[in-house]
Amino acid sequence: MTTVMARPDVPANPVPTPGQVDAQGLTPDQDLVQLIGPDGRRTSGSPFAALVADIGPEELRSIYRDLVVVRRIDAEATALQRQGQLGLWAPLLGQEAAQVGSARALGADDFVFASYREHGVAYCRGVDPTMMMRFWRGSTQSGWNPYEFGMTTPAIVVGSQALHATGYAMGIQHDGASSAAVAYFGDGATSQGDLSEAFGFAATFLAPVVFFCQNNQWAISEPVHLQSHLAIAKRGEGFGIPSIRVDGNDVLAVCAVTRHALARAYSGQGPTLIEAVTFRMGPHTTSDDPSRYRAPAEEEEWKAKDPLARVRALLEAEGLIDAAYLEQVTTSADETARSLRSGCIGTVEPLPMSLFDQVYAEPHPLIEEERASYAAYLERLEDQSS
Amino acid sequence: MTTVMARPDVPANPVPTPGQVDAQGLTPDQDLVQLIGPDGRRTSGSPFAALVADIGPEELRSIYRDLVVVRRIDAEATALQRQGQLGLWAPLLGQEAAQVGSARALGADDFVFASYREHGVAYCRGVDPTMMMRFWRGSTQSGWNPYEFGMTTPAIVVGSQALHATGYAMGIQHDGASSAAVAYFGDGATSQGDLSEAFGFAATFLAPVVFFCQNNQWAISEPVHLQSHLAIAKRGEGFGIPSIRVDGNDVLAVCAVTRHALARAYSGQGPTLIEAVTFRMGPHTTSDDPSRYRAPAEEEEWKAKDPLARVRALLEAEGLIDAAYLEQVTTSADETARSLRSGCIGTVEPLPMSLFDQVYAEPHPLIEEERASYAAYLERLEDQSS
Amino acid sequence: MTTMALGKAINAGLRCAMESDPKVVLMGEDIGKLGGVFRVTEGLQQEFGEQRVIDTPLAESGIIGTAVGMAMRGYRPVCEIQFDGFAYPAFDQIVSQVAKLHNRTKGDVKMPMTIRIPYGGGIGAVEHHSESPEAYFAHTAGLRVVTCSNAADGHLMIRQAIASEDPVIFFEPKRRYWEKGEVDEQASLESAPLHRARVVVAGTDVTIATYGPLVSTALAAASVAAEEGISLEVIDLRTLSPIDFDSLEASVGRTGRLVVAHEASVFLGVGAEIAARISERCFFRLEAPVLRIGGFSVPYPPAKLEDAFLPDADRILDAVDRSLAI
Amino acid sequence: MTTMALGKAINAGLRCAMESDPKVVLMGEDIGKLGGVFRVTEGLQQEFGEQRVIDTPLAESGIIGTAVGMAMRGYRPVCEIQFDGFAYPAFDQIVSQVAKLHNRTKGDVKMPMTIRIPYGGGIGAVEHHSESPEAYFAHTAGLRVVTCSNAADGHLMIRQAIASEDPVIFFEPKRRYWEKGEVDEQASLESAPLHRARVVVAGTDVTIATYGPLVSTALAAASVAAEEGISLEVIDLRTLSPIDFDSLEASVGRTGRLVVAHEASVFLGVGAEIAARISERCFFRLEAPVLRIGGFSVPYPPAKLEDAFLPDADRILDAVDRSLAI
Ligand SMILES: Cc1ncc(C[n+]2csc(CCOP(=O)(O)OP(=O)(O)O)c2C)c(N)n1
Ligand SMILES: Cc1ncc(C[n+]2csc(CCOP(=O)(O)OP(=O)(O)O)c2C)c(N)n1
Ligand SMILES: [Mg+2]
Ligand SMILES: [Mg+2]
Repeated sequence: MTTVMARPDVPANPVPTPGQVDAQGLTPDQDLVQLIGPDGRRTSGSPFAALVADIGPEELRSIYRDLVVVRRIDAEATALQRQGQLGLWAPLLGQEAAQVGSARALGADDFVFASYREHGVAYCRGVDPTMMMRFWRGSTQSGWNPYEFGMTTPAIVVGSQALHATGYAMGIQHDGASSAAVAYFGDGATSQGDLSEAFGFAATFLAPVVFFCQNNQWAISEPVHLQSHLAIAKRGEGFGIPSIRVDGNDVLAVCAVTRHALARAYSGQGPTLIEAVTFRMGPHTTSDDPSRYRAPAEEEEWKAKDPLARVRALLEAEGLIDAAYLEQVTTSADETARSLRSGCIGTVEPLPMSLFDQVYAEPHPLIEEERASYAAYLERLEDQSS
Repeated sequence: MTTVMARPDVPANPVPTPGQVDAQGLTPDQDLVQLIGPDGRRTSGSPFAALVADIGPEELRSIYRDLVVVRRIDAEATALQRQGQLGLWAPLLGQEAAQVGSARALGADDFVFASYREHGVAYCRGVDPTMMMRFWRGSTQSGWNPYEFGMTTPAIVVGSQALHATGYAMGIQHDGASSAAVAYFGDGATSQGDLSEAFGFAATFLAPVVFFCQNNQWAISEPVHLQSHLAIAKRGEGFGIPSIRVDGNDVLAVCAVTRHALARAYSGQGPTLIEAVTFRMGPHTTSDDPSRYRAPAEEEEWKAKDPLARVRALLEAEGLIDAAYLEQVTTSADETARSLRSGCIGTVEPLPMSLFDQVYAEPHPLIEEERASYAAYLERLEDQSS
Repeated sequence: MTTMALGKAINAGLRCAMESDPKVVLMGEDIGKLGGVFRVTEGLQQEFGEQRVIDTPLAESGIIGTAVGMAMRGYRPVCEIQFDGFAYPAFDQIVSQVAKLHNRTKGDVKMPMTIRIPYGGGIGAVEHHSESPEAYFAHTAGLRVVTCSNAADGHLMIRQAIASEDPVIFFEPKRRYWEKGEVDEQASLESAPLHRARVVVAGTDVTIATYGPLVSTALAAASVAAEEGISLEVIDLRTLSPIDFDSLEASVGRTGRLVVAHEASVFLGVGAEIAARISERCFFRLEAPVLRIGGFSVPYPPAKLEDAFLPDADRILDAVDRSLAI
Repeated sequence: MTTMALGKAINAGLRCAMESDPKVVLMGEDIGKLGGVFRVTEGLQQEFGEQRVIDTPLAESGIIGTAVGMAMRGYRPVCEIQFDGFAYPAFDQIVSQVAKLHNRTKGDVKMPMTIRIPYGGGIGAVEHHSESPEAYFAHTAGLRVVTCSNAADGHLMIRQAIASEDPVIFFEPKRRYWEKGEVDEQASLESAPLHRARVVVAGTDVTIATYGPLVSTALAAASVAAEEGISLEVIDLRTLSPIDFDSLEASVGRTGRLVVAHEASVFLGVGAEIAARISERCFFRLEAPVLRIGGFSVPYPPAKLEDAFLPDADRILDAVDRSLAI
């Protein structure tokens, strides 16, 4: 029987390590697709610029309005949570451009598989903000009919929805349709096995799915480098999925790369991974306290990259802003906030007996038995107290 | 509320797809590390050649002997299965070089986390082939003490062992030791979420682990392209894990790249992924019938690349072979086969009451209760039949 | 009526379901060219193409997770988990997604998915190939769990499972795949309800409730008992979630005695729920406590020990004796 | 004796275990700087360093799978699963590896791992944050499953779990994290066995067996019942695998009546095993059938419905009345 050999001296690294290679390449401003400069000027050098060349003054103004409205929804929901009207809220503050930019690229027959933070995407899909509140209030596990808006309700198990998106995309493919599924997820989610399995299935079947990662730098208290030393975008490449890294705070760049990814999907070229580099400016949820784990300096740094300020600078640079427009925007935001607040407070809460509804689509004797015995119990209880 | 925008025309692909790039780069003979040419000549051009420069005539002859012995163990076990002595066997036929080449690079304090096909690795770790038979005979779920040989017993759940290897490597790191864990797995395993999670943990913690994938082209009936359109080696790069593709039928090349990977691990540089390109020349297991899913031509093609023939050609080319040596080799193989056969047939089978042994390390009342009631039952049964 | 082995009957049932509904797609490992390691999907890819019989990458969570998406798109996926022990990597998708999506969305999203799992021991397999995980799934609200024990049920129940608007975990007793029986391929989906137990042999002394692989075993025990003048009533439960307690109660009403047998560990196995509920429902009618036999609270043993581990006719008869002794 | 909230007590117990054994390492998501979302590991990374309190990537299978490797290397990992519903992605590693490795290797490989899982409802959380998955694990041979209900047990039992040579699933009733109690930080590991139930209140009419979050609820019910002249004996099971049937049997021997309560679905919940076994063991002593109350066979509901879903003192008392009415 052979025993192991002695260890020889090993000469210097004959193969490059991707970590070394990439560490150089990935300083943020180098490979990020960016279409609005920090000065608010649209850049034209990028090959992606052509993809949003059709976005003119009116659409830019409507985009800015959406960004403001979405931020307002977020602020109002945070306030409602503080007032006890919601059980929890996961703020999107800072991620408005990543969400609005990508969502506006989608077609009506595309289907969004969201995580729990995509209020901006939901808004663009036409979901009434009041519907969004229901889930966070604790009145329902959903909030709207996914088929009505082409978007799922919140997925709480991190990463689970990426497989659903991939399977839905396989269905699109089997139907011979020309639409796409879009999976939204965070930087933390990329560590989950389900994400990698989704990448694998999507690559193998060339499924028309767009993997849209909002790298907001944090997974609760864990900085992104705990999930990956490399840019998240690199992750897709090992699966054969073309990947794009985009400035997630640049609404036009996000829209452009999403259009690109969708076009690939529509035309049978398969999946694309987009990493939108952005920042969660608020807490993970209203239960979280970021001061326990991150420095104010980091928050300050990202404040300077505010996604709304960027578009506002663009609008100003292009002379598209005036008092009337700004008032319109403010009115829109105010109205949305007012309506979601009253909608939320006026929620009709589910009745106890609804516990047994829609557990199954078809009759189930155990449910019926439990429903009956619970009803009988409630009656006994009532009898006793009366 | 905004509705979705119309779909713009999309210009030609502005970003390259990794699939396209790699499809060019990865014709087998181009990027494979290879140190023994098909003519049996050692090549010296590769930067990896230096890593096995110390392997001289004696060691080459002993390597060849191992390859032959290992193949013989495999053949004998297959025969034992046909004769009903084993319940099942997973032949390694064709993968001898990948296993012996890598295993001989390991140090005594390295720890192997194997799948179920690494009989060649086990042999090199000093496991008596009779011990290997016990598992496949159905006499035990293990076969040997992992700590005695620095190698786990078969892991059946595909991919599960990669995380164990990574965790063990994290332990090595915490101990400040200079050794490595080595995870062996197949091409099919790379699709499992656990594999990707292992890549993620290993990369994040720079754990001293070597991921050794034997890409034998098949996962039962599924060809490797169902798991990945790209070379498996690419998979690691997206996680920041340097990856090497090696001719898995070239025992020296395999040894060299494994030494390289180990050296990286020992010196704190973290994980490496090795893809050893090889071929499962036999069935998946003795229960399998490859003629149902693959063409004889493919098997013929790989027969020409037989890993044993390659070393034999080398030995011949270097004049290291003579009748006495060949007889020695044959004797070694014969003796091993004889001993494993008699060891296997002579296995002392476990007694029914051993069902309750070592379920827990500490006393457990339910086990004791079941043990007692089963013993009482067996007694009643005996009483009845007597 | 055709005589068929159970495995072939499920194959024929799958073919039937695929012919009658183009939305039915099969997904799994090695189910295409190979026809599955047990050949249950044999010939189906050839017949229906690679779009409808999909060999997937080797990842169970991926299989179930993408099937969820396919179902959302209007398909009716039938997933094969190659062996019982490999259902666990998909456990999260099954219990948190498959089981909950319909309820989560108040019925907006249907989950008409079937998950086929060859289960149980007795084939001399290596580790993780002989598990009986049915209790995990039966305890999970939102799933339906059934298991066939014979060819006729294999054919009928797989079609019913696929036709169900709810997710069904379909357990196939792998060691019975080769047992033959009469199959009525024309049997309508309504010919016997999916969630009804069946009295296989009527009897008067003790009721034996079992399912899947142990039904044959119980029948053997009943024959032996009959020779000794003991009349056993054998009930094939067929459905584990819901469990058909009415049929059980009716039988225990007749016999006053119940023995439950399964391969899964007795501790918190399906027999626990049956014993609990029948002890409650038949509190004044039971003449002896409900007895349970089954797997021990140990991991499934290596092949050489499985005869000792698996409940056989002797162990059933021993329990019958103990029941009658009270 | 110190007064401490349950969460703090577990924190102190962890500290104790880490001080006394350098091989104890904590692993999990957000357990370092943040101290865990419930702050149960607060301050420990600062005290013991990043090598011993490891913030892992966001992957539960990865956490448990790497902990298996750490354990094989001689460490004693204590893994935190952030919420009950996130144990499922790690289910395969837990049931097929953690539970089986010791048996697979005939004791060569020990698996002294603790998996901490905050569980149960009552905190108004979103989906997947209020699950009671204990039956899945208790049904799995090779695991030990325990749950504390008060600060003293939190401190003692977490130390015992970590000291155990076997893997222990340690369920922490999250809604009781803030409930205070007296803790003897010097209590020796032998002061009370890990796998022993405790009679919290002695009584004569009906035994209430429960665990974790519902122990407080049962105590409240006992007080109300006492006012009505009904004497309840409340048993805190503490251990779910094994279950301390001897203590239960002794109690039922005294009262003749048993009600089991838990938050998990009644169907195949831990109560099923208790009802089955006590019905068998106390067949001639039970004056009424064992009654079970608990979660319904529905997914855990949204927060606004959890008061309706969760068993409360009224539901316990209703079961007591039903039991006494027989
Ligand atoms: C499987 C699973 N594990 C843990 C959690 C708890 N959890 C909720 S969100 C979160 C962090 C997610 O981070 P990321 O993916 O970056 O998304 P972000 O919250 O930043 O948008 C964690 C750990 C969960 N929901 N699901
Ligand atoms: C989780 C899991 N799923 C399925 C199986 C069944 N199975 C055993 S081996 C195998 C193929 C593995 O292929 P690969 O990883 O390439 O290894 P190879 O057998 O070729 O060495 C499959 C599907 C398993 N053992 N574990
Ligand atoms: Mg994040
Ligand atoms: Mg393979």
